[in-house]
This record gives sequence, C-alpha cells and structure tokens, in this order.
Amino acid sequence: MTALTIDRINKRYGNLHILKDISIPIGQGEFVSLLGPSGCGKTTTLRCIAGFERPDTGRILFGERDVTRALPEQRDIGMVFQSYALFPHMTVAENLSFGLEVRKVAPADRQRRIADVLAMVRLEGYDKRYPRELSGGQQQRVALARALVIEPSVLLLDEPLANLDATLRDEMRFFIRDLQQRVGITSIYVTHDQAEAMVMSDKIVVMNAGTISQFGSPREIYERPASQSVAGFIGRSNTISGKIAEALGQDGYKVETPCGSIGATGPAGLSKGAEVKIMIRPENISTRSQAASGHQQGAGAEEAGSGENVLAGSVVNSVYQGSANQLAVKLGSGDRVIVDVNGRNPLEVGEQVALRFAARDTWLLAS
Amino acid sequence: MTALTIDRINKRYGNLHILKDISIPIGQGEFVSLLGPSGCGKTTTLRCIAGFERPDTGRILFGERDVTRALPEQRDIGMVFQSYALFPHMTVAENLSFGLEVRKVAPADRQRRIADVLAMVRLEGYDKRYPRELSGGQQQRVALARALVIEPSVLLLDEPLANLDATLRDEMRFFIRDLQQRVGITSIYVTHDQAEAMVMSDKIVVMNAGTISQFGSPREIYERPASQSVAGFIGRSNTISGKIAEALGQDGYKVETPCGSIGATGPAGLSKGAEVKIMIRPENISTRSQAASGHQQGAGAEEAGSGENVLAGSVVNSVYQGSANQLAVKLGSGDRVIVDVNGRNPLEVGEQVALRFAARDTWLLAS
Amino acid sequence: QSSLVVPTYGGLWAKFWEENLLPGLTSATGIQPQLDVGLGKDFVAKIRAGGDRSPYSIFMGNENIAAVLRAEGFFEPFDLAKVPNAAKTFPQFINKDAKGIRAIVSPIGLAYRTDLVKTAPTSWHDLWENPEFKGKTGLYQIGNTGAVLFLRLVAELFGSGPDDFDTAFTKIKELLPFTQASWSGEVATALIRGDAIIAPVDWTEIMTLQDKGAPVAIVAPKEGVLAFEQSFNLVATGAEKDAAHAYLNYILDAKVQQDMAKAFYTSPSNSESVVDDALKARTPIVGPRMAEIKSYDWDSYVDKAAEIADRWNREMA
Amino acid sequence: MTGATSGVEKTIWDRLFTVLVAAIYIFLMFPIVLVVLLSFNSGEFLAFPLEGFSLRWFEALFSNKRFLDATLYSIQIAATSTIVNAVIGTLAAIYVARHATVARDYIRLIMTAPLLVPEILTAIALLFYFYEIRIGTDYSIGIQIGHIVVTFPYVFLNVSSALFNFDRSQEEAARSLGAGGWMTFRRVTLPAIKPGIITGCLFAFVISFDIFNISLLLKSLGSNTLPLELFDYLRFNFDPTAAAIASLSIFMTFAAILIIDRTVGLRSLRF
Amino acid sequence: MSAVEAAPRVEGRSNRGSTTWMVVPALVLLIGFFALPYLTIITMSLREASTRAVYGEGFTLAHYTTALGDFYIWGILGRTLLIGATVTVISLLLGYPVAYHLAKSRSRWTSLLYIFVLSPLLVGLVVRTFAWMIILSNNGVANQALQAVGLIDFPLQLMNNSLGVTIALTHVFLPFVILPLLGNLQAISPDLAMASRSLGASRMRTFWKVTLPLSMPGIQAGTILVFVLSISAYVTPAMLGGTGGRTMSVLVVQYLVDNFRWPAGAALAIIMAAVAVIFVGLYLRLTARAMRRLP
Ligand SMILES: Nc1ncnc2c1ncn2[C@@H]1O[C@H](COP(=O)(O)OP(=O)(O)OP(=O)(O)O)[C@@H](O)[C@H]1O
Ligand SMILES: Nc1ncnc2c1ncn2[C@@H]1O[C@H](COP(=O)(O)OP(=O)(O)OP(=O)(O)O)[C@@H](O)[C@H]1O
Ligand SMILES: NCCCCNCCCN
Ligand SMILES: [Mg+2]
Ligand SMILES: [Mg+2]
Repeated sequence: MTALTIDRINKRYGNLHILKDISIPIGQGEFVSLLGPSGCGKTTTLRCIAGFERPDTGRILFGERDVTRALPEQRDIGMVFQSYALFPHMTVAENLSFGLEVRKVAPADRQRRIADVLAMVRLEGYDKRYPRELSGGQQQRVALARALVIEPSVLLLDEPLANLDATLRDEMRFFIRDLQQRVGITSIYVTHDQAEAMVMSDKIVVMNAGTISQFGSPREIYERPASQSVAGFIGRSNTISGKIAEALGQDGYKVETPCGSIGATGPAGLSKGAEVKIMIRPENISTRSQAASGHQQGAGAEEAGSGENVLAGSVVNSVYQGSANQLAVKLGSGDRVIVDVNGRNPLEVGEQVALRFAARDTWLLAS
Repeated sequence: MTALTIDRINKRYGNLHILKDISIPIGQGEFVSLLGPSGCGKTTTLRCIAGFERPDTGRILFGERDVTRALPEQRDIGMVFQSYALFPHMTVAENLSFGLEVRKVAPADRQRRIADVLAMVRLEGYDKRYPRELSGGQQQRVALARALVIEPSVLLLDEPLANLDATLRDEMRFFIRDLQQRVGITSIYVTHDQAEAMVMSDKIVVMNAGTISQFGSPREIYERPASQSVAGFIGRSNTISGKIAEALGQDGYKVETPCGSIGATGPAGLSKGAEVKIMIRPENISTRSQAASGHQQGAGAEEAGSGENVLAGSVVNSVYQGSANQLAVKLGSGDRVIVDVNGRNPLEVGEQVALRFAARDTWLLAS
Repeated sequence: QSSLVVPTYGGLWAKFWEENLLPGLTSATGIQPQLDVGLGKDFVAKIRAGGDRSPYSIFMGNENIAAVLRAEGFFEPFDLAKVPNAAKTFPQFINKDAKGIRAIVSPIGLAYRTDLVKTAPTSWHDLWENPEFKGKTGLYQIGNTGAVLFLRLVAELFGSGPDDFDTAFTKIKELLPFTQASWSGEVATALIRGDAIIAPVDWTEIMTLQDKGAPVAIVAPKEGVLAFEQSFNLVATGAEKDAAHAYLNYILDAKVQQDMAKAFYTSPSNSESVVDDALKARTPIVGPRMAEIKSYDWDSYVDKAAEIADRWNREMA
Repeated sequence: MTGATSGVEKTIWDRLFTVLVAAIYIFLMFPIVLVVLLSFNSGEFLAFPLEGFSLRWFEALFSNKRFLDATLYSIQIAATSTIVNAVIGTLAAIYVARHATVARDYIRLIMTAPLLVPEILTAIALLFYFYEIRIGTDYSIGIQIGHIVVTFPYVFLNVSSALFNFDRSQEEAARSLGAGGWMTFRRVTLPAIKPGIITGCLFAFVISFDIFNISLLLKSLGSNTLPLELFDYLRFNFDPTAAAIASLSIFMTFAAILIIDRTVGLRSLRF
Repeated sequence: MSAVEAAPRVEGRSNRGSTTWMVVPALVLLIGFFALPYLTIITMSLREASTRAVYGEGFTLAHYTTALGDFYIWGILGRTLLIGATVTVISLLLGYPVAYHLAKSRSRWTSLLYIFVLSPLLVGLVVRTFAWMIILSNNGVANQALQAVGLIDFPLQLMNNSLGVTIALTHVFLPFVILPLLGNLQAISPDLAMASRSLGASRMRTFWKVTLPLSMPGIQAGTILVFVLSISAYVTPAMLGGTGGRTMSVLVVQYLVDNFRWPAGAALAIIMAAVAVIFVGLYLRLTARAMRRLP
C-alpha cells in the first residue's frame, strides 16, 4: 500500500501549465527525491502535497484518505521552504517550539527535543537568536530543524541543504536520513544535487517541464536512464551515436558506430538498424596514454568477445578538480567524451589516449 | 599591485566578534573564492567590501583608493545577495535594467545587454515576469544576471548558484568565469561547494570562525592544507595518526603508525618524534579485495623504498553514489578510512581489503 | 482708498451682504470693503490676537459677546455725529454713551409644531404648565446666546429680576429633560424631526422653515420676546474708523433695514423702515412692538458668565 | 480567522467570516447611502422620509458661487498640505526609523505631538503666534501652515509603519548596482513604502478638508473653507444642498478610483 | 515616548552619508509652528483669569488645581477616555477582519471594496454627522425600523449620550485602522502563514501566533490614530453627544470659544493632552515588547 499517492495532478498559473499529469506513488516510510531542472515544477508539486495549492485536477491521497481538499494543518506534514519562511518575530527556540506546542507536547519534553534537534543541526547556543541575526546557512538549518522536530508523518524538503557547506551537508543528510528511517517518515526531498539524491533516496523522480521523465530507484535511474535528457541530467554522461548491428540476446547488442563496432547493453527489444546513442559514464572509462597502451590511433572498438571496448582519441581539454582531472577527449568520429583521470597524473592537451570501457557499463538510449 | 586589499578588518555585532583581523590581497581580475563553514563570516566579509557594513577597524582598498568609508554606490561593485534581494515591484527586465540605467546606458544598448544576459542565464522569455512568479532557481539566476549585466569592476557573489541543478550550475559557472575573464572583473565568490571553488578560482580563502585559515591557489589548498580543519573542510580526507620516525630530506618523511611505518610527504622542518597526522585523499587510495591481493591481514605499511604504502583493513560501510561506491574501511589501528571504488564493483561489508597509496599523495599535518 | 473689513455670518447673511449690502455701501459711500464671513466668536479671537493691530475696525456680534471685548478695552464709543441714522434708530438699541449699537435684531419667540401641539402656547409659562411639552422642549445650550437670554428671561419671570440666576436655574431644571442645541439650525432640526415640539427660536429660523412648508409656527408670548441683537462696535485698535462709522450708518439705514427684513426676517431697528402687511403678519415684532423686546445689560454679566456656564453644564444634564 | 488561501476548501468559518465582513461594509456604507439618497430627495429638509426624486439640490449647489469658491479653496489648502507633508513627513519618517540615534524618542514625540493636543488650542496658539510674528491672517499662509502642522502626523505615522515592513536588502541591492541615495529612494524605497505614503496622504487630505477650528481662526480675511461655508449655510438653510456636496464628492471619488483601476490598476497603488 | 516604536536595530556604523537634512524641514515646521506657539499657550494657561483683559497680570497654577480638584471634570475626562478606548477597541475588532479580507482578496471587485472602506472619509464631517443624527435620533431611521419590526415599543435613546458618539466615531475612524493594517498585512509573506499551517497550526492559531504579531506595526499605528482622534474629536460629540455624551474637547471648546476663558481653557486642554500622552505612552510600553521582536 502506498502511504502517499499523487494521482494525475495538473496545475496552472493563468495560462501557464505548470504541472502536467503528475503521478507519484510513495510507499510508507520511503524517501523519494524530486530532481529536475530549475523551474520544472518541484516546488509546485510540494506545495500541492502540502495543501498550499489546490491542483486543478487530480487527487492526492495520504494512505487511503483523499486529502486533495484538506487543509494543510490537517495533513500532519513538516515542510522546509525553499525561502525558509522562518517566523521573524520568534527566536530560534520559539520557531522550533511552535509545532510542538501545536501538538501539545509537554514543556519539559519540548525543551529536550528542541535542544536535541539544535544539537543535530549544530546550532547549540543559538536558541535565543532571532532569524535576522543568523547567517544564511544557519537560517536554513533552523528551517530544517523546525520541520524535523515535530516528526511529522510526511516530510517535504525543498532544497533544505542548498546553503550549507559540504561537511554540514554530509552531517545533515545523515541526520535527516537517520531520523526519517527511525521514525518511519515518508519523505519527499527536492534537491538539485544528484549525488545527494543518489545517496539518500529509495526512489528518485526526475521531472522536466512539469512532467515526470522517470521514476525509479537511484541505480535504475543512473544506470538505465529512460532518455538522453535523464542521462544528461543525472550525473555526467557521454554518448556515442550508432545503429544496432546485432542483438545478442538478453540485453546485449552490437552497435555500429563511426569508431567501429561497440558491444553495449540496452533495453530489450531494440531492433536491428535502430538509431541509438551509447551512453557511458565518465567514471567507467579508463584512460591510458596511447603511447603506453600500444594501440594505434584511430583503431579501436570491441576487443572480440571480451565485452571490453577500446576507443582512441586525443585530449582537447583538461580541468583540475582537486580529486580528479576532467579530460575532454575527441574521438575519431568527432564525438567528444568526458573522462576523469587522477588529479596527480594529468594528461596533456593534445596527447593521444585510448579509452576503455566494458559493454555492461554502457546503456543504449533511443535517439 | 593588488586591485582589492582587505587589510586587517574587524567586525563585531554587539558582543559577537564576527570578523577577526581578516586580510586578503586580491590581484586585478583575479577570481577568489571564500570557503568556510556556515556562519564563519563569509557574507559579513562581502558586506564589508560592498560597503553595507563598516568594519570596526581595518581598511579596505580598491587599488590605491581607501574605500573603507566610501558609500556602496561609489565602489562600482556588483553583488549577488544570498537572499537574492530582487526588487519585487519590478519585472525581471526592470530588475536588470536598473543598474544599466544608473550607468546611463542608452536604451537600445540596454535592451541588447539585458537580452544577452537573460539568454546566458537561460531565462529568455521571462523578462516580463515579476520575481514572485518565478521559481527559486529562476530568481537566483535573475539575481546573478542583475549583478553581471552591469559588468562592474568588482563582483561579489554570495552563493549565487546554491539553488541550481548541476547542469545549470555548470553553465552558469562557465558563463561567470568567461565574463569575468573577458572583462577582467576582480571577483570574490562565496560558495559552499569546494569542487566549484577548485574549478573556478585563481585563489581560495578558507575561513573559519571569523579568521582566515589558509589563503592560496586551489592546488595548494587541496594538496597542502595548512591544518587538519582545512583538509577536512576541502574535500574528503582521511588521517592516520603517527610520529615522525625519520626525515628523508626534501619533504619526505617516514612516519611510525600503529599500522606500521608509512612513507609520507609533509612541510619542511618537521622534527623527529613530532606527532603528526598523515592525510590521504580517498581518490588517491586504490582498493583491492584482500583475497585477490595476497597480502595478509594486519600486515601492510610501506613497500620498501617504492614510495607506495599498503594497509590492510575491513569494509565497515558501503554507500552507493552513482559514479562510485564510498567505502568506510577500518584499519588495524582502529582508524577509519574512506575510499572510493567503482560503483559497478562493490565490495561487501565485512570483506578484507588492501589499501594502497603513494607517499607523494600524502601530506603531513601537525597534530 | 479704504480697506475696511466687514465681518458677517454665512448663509443668507453672506448672500445678502455680497449681493445687496456691500454694493449699496460702495455706491453710497465709495468704500470698497472686504467681506469676511465667520461665526462671531472667531472675530473675538482675531481681535484679541491682533493686539494693537486688529484686522477689523468694526465688530459685529451678539451683544453679550461684544460685552466681553468691551470689558477688555478693545472697543471705543462711536461718534454719533458720524452716524446720522442713529437718530432714527429705536433708542433701546443704542448702548449708553454709544458704546455699541445693536443694529440688527432677530426677535426670539416660542416656536412649536403645529401638527404635534394641540394647544398653541401664548406665554412662556406654558413651557412649565402645558403637560404636552413635558420632555419635548428644545433649548439652546449655554454656549449659545439664546441660552443666556432665556436664563435671564426666566430669572425675570420667576425671580427678582434678570440677575436672579438661582431662581432661573431652579425653574429651568424643572424643564428637564430637554434637548439642547448649539445653534438655531439645530433647534430647527429637532423641531423638524419631532424630537422637540416646542422651543424658543428666532423668527428668522422659523420663517425660513415655513417658507419651505414645514408645519411650524412661532408666537410672541404675552410677557414679551427675546432677541438676538447684533451689536456693532468700533474697534479701538482698528485702522479704518471713519469707514467703520460710515458702514454702521449704512447698516442703520431705513431701506437697508427693510431689505434685511425681507431677506431674512429681522425686525428693522430703524423707526422709519416700512414693513408691508404681508411681512408684518408673519413677523409681528416690528415698529412700535419692538418695545416688547427684552433687552438686557450685558456689561455686568461679563463677570459672571464663566461661573454661570459652569453651573449650567453641571446642572442641566 | 480565515481567508481566501488558494488550495483549501471553504469552511463554515469562511462563510461566517464573509458574512461578518459584509456586515461591516454595510455599517460603513449605510450613512453614506443615506446621504446620497437625501441629496436626490425633492423634500425641503435634510430629513426622512424621502418625498421624491429631484436634482434641485445639485442645481442649488452649482448655482452657489460661495460653495464652489469654498470647495476650490479647501482643495487648494488640502492639496498643498498633502504635498508638503508627503515630502517632509516621508523624509522625517525615514530619518527617524533609520538614522536617528540621539534623541530619537524626543524627535518622534514632537513629530506626533500635533495629534495629541486639541485642534482648537493649536488654532488659538497659532493665531496668537501669527500676529506676534506679524504674519497675521491677512493672507492664506497662516491657515496653510496650520493645516500642514495638524496633518503632518498622519503622513509621518503611516510612513513609519510602512518602513517597518520593508526589507532593506533591496536598498542594498540598489546601492550595489551603483544607485545613489536619491535613485535608491525613488526607485526602490518609495515603491515599497508607497502604500504607507498613500494612506498617510489620503488621511492628510481628508483631515485637512474637514478641519474646522483651525480654518475658522486662521483663514485669511474674505476666504472660507468648505466646512466653514457648509456650517454657516446649515445654520441658516437646513436643506439637502449639503448632502448634494457630499454625494458629489462620493461620485468623484468613485470615478477616480475606477479610472485608476482601469488604467494603471489599483494594485499598483497598493493602498 | 513615541507613537511608533521602532525595533532597536543593530545598525552598526554603515556608510550612508549624512542624513540629518532629512529631518530638518519637519523639525523647522514643528518647532517653528507648533512648539514655539505652544510656549505662548502654556504661559497663558498659567495666567490669572480676568474679565478686563484676555488674561490677568499675575501667574497662577489655579486653573490646573481647580480643574484637577473637580469631580465634574474628572467625570468628563473619564468619559472621554472611555469613549476613546471603546472606539479604539471596536474599530480594531471591526477593522481587522476588513483589512484581512481586503489583503487576501483577489476579486475583481476589490476596487469597489476600497471605495467602501474609504467612504466614511468621503463625506464631510458635518454632513456625515447629520446623517448619524437622522439615523440615531428618537424619531430616526434606526428607531423607526426597530419599531416597525416590533422589536421595541418606545424609541431607544441612541444619541445625546456616549452611545451615539461611540457609534459615529467608530464609523468614521474605521478607515484609520483598516488602511495602515492593510498595508502591513500585504507586506507579510504568505509563506509564513503556510509555514505555520504546515506545522499543524490551525488557521485560528496561525492568526494569533503569526499574522497578528507580525501586523503589530499596523495595529499600533491604527489604534493610536483612532484613540487620539476619538478623544480629541469635537464635532461628533458636540452634535451627537448632548449633555450625556459631553467630552473634554467639547468642554475645552466651550471654555475657549463660547466663554472666551483662554487661560482656564488652555489649562484644561493641556491636561487633556497630557492625559493623552500618558495613555499613548502606556500603550506603547505595552506593545513595545511585541514590536521589538519584529525585524
Ligand atoms: N545581526 C546579527 N547579530 C548577531 N550575529 C549576527 C548577525 N548577523 C550575523 N551574525 C552572526 O555572524 C556570523 C557570520 O555571519 P555570516 O552571515 O557572515 O556567515 P556566512 O559565513 O555567510 O554563513 P553562511 O554560509 O551560513 O551564509 C554568524 O555566526 C551569524 O550568526
Ligand atoms: N505565481 C506564478 N505565476 C506564474 N508562473 C509561476 C508562478 N510561480 C511559479 N511559476 C512558474 O512555475 C514553474 C515551476 O515553479 P517551481 O517553483 O515549482 O519550480 P522548481 O522546480 O521548484 O524550480 P527551482 O529548482 O528553481 O526552485 C516555474 O517555471 C515558474 O516560473
Ligand atoms: N458642525 C460643526 C461645527 C463646529 C462648530 N464649532 C465652532 C464652535 C462654535 N460654537
Ligand atoms: Mg523550487
Ligand atoms: Mg552567508
């Protein structure tokens, strides 16, 4: 049974069709992330779930209960607003206390829970401050704490960590996930950080321009994206265009490309001759200087039967990124491929390289 | 000559000492990032530079000119506010037009520049909207565009991309950097995203609790952090405690640890017997299942003279992250080490592994 | 070139001054006056504030109000030689030593609702004696000259004379509860609405109402009538004394008094003014009947005015 | 308390609330409707019951030059007071809210003091003072100053309260874009506090238009404001001409608001 | 002592240039044409009474001591304050729902509603008061309506007492709470109410805990205006109050205008102003705590 069902909702602002037939089923205690480009309708979806906007059509169910027309306060939700929406006339402690008072939590208990959650968001000692006396990130953490401290049955988080540094983000992520799992809170998390979504979510919804592009587990979405736009949006990806040369049973295919024949994995049922794009994630490509590898320039393709593909190319750009250098490699076919190499072993621009990747690390997308 | 000099400024709010003797010299056209935990004083520093706050002591120079007491509008700055601070009664186009009108740019020219910058931030067609009719990320891009369109001589950016998805962030980064370099704008960039700081900056300032922990190039800061807190803040890092056993000339050392002797690099001048922490970045550690590597459990340390270290440990946690799995490995010494392995080849929790890293990939930090 | 400022009241008065009186004055005397419309009491404030430079050279106001400024020394006697029409004025309206002339007179009688009153009043005593009027009487409040006039009348009717205020207070209290009005228009309103069915009001007010068809009438009680007397005074600190005399003389002119009576039902103060029968039927207090008007001396009242106002406030509630 | 939030069902409380608000509107409108009815009444008196429909009181009004003159004089005085106070009241409110450090409370006290004393006393005080400093009452300067003084606090108070709600980072944004104090004020602060200024000005205008005692004592010789003229008129002619004046001002305001609404939109005024 | 209490802001020293000029015109106006004239008046209130001059030669506190020792005057003062407080409270109770409704309204008829709100101000004071007399008098519209439907047999005394004054003042001063409140309510981000309700607070609670405290500046400005205007109103109590609804300002006008007792009248007016200042001051003290929390 789903704990929260979003059933074909539509929402317009005047002429603008903002949400188009959005349906999301969410199980009890599941953590679902909403991912999508800025302006695609994530916040609007959350506001419909919270009850701040009424969908023009469609229903929202909490369990069996149709809440489409229920008041926000009847939904037992907690929400972190993208704009924080802290109460400016209340101290931090009062902001946190608010939801607990509504729930008639005893004062002593309230004190304790506020102290606990403040410690979690690393704001011990800030309880007497007013929101205007806090930095941006501190305000954001108060907003987060305010939604969490009430331990609602549904948690709606709208980019709750956007203004935090990596260390805090890590801690907060852990803290959110821990509480959510411990209490069994069904959560919807809007983030622009895919890595975050990957780490935290049971399911991910990828949205685009008011529609749902894909709904699935992080692994499904990352490894088997439904479309090139999903692939492009979630993590970095490279694509090489080609045509199905042969279906190898199961989900294996041989693909004919300008760089030669490549062994690839893809959804079942692609027919011979179909135009496809081979997607490969940068981290699945290993790179060697051509000189070292002994391969010839321009050669390359599948090493017969091994499931390993080798392509030749030349480095056209290299960016230092701390943990890694990101290289742009131009293939013989003209396709540009992004790969990572260890930051300590940079390859020079202009150098010839061999790129190696396994067939099972690829995924075929319909063109 | 420096284009912008922050000279020992101090700032208090009431009893709270927010900025403590901050000094930053910034060259003409340089791009400097401010990094630091939430609440450390980044926004306050920007506000002092912009002239919204007057430092209690210290000076701010633009070139040779002391602007400590100059009005904000006399400084030719552009600023992106953490809270956006868009003008709510103006459309997007009017928001962008404001700074150009102040600069008496001719109407036709104004039109063109607004259209250009709107295209850059991917908001073509949004010019007639009011801020309240935009999503969070769209508002943020308007704030960014408003600061950039005037091409000021000093650009102050306070987490200008915090609410954008990865794809947009990439584009915006490129756009900012491109404009900044083309026009030669001296820029100060506050971000909580270290990778971003690494990619974009000429220099990075790491702040902590109102003081500057380190000031240097991205590479310096990443590879040779001044302290454990900087190391911990910039990128993920592992540390293993030990004592200097021998100085090997240059910056090489042999360090005695509970896991054995480890070859390491460090700042010159560490004396024998000094307590140190060996820092190793996760991406510089390669991991193999112990079974495969043949090493014995608990063994490990430097492979004589090779500059390679090998440590044994067991996997205690594994997190799927899309492009990689992040493993926590417990060493014989009890230290926990984070390492990355390819997401397709997960190691199981409980499995014995050998960790291998080069001496030149380590850095010694004073304990 | 004279710059005489002529103070007067609003409404019908202002209209008459503007359209009739001032053009006449100019053609008669060559004076080009400036009209200043006010309430009477504001003229007092301005003369006081003006100190040695009063904006007015001539003052117009109820005699009891004029008495205040006179006591304070702001007025000086007229030179009656410069006011030939004074000789034709009923002498009761010329103060002793020409310290003020009450040039415009609006008699006050007992007005009542013809449709709501069965027995029309004939005497001031009817206010006390006719049970129909109990609780339905309208009076002026103490700020209005009408109230002090009534007070002195009652003192005279029931007590030892117009200064027997104790008796007057006792008797008037017997009329409580009564509606109190700030000015004649308010009394008229109360009559129209039926909140009061009888009240002492001036003829001017009641005739105007009758003209509009209201069911009201006014009688002159047998004991005599009261009157709003517009007292003209020469302001000592004014700059246009000759013009002031000329103006007063023109006001007292028989024709002018006649026109005023037509315009707003005052009773001509000039003994030579002619009132036609139609008008006389409606405003009977003219000519020889002017003697029925009870005029009081206000110069001595000035010292008691504050105390009496206070007492009225406290007791008439 | 409830209200029309999007996305929620109308409850019984919403409906009760609507009824309550409607009742308050009726209370607000009732005497006004009465006045309008009376102005079209053919009867002679400003009283009920109504006798028939007639435009005679409007004719009477338009043929009365004193009323028209007085109306113009009142408009002129009220408009001048409003404009002067809009400027100096707004400036003072901003100064007190933002910049005053020393003596802030004393400055505020004096800014609101004209509200706290009876108007008639202020009128007498000014009357004396004007004669002392030889301004007198020969010209309109006296009454004008009186009206400005008495209506000043309305603008000051309303702008002060509007400044409370204003997010100052918008001003900082404007300055970061190079706008000087004046431009920042005109383009950013002013639009934000406009509702307060409009409300304050509205009050100032209406109060100035209605003031009696100040006008009575300070008016220049020979002129009259509308309330004085009306009062004088009603003392002697208790007829519906006064109601006709009131109706006219209602109609003109209706027209003005509707025109503003159809042209620039009332929202842009943001009362 | 102030009419609107600003939250103490941690201003720091920021770069804003010299701004003193901004307050200069207002200070010139209020010192030059208010404070200085009032010095004369204060002096006058200390002069002996006289019927032979505007005021007597000597100085005395008698006007103050007499007034303050007089129960009659205390009674009127008490009634005045009571009327002021009642009008203020009722105006707020009636005005808040209207302001709230108007702030949220997206109806096309909003402009009409604005006119409704402004309507009491559009009809001059004198005529409006007449309208109230027509409604409230013994034979007035209200009594006739009530008698017609059989609710009462005898006319209710609706005017010539505090009741009539209170009704008419509430009517005309309603816009003075509605408009400041409206501006204030419109400036509050709707997200805050949403945040409150997302935390489970009912609309009632949201109103009490979030909307109401945030609208304190509007409430304060509006109620102070109404209170001060009510206690100093003259025409309405003079015309509708009769003897049963006489207020301080009616008394003051009578002293000053009808009886030309300037020294005593000035003293009375100054007492009244002082009481107003004290009351407003107490009120500010009461509300200051709430205001200080606002940004
Ligand atoms: N008005 C104020 N009163 C008291 N303390 C304040 C005030 N404003 C800011 N602070 C404190 O000053 C410190 C620095 O704030 P600042 O906004 O500069 O932080 P920051 O580095 O920008 O943080 P973040 O990354 O969270 O935006 C914070 O700890 C904050 O709590
Ligand atoms: N009041 C409004 N009127 C018109 N369009 C609106 C309004 N509010 C939002 N929109 C539009 O609706 C779309 C969806 O907005 P929403 O806030 O849901 O986006 P989002 O996915 O949360 O984006 P972000 O990541 O930038 O916060 C946006 O394109 C926005 O421009
Ligand atoms: N109808 C309003 C008139 C106010 C009159 N005040 C002046 C005082 C004269 N008694
Ligand atoms: Mg959003
Ligand atoms: Mg910040």
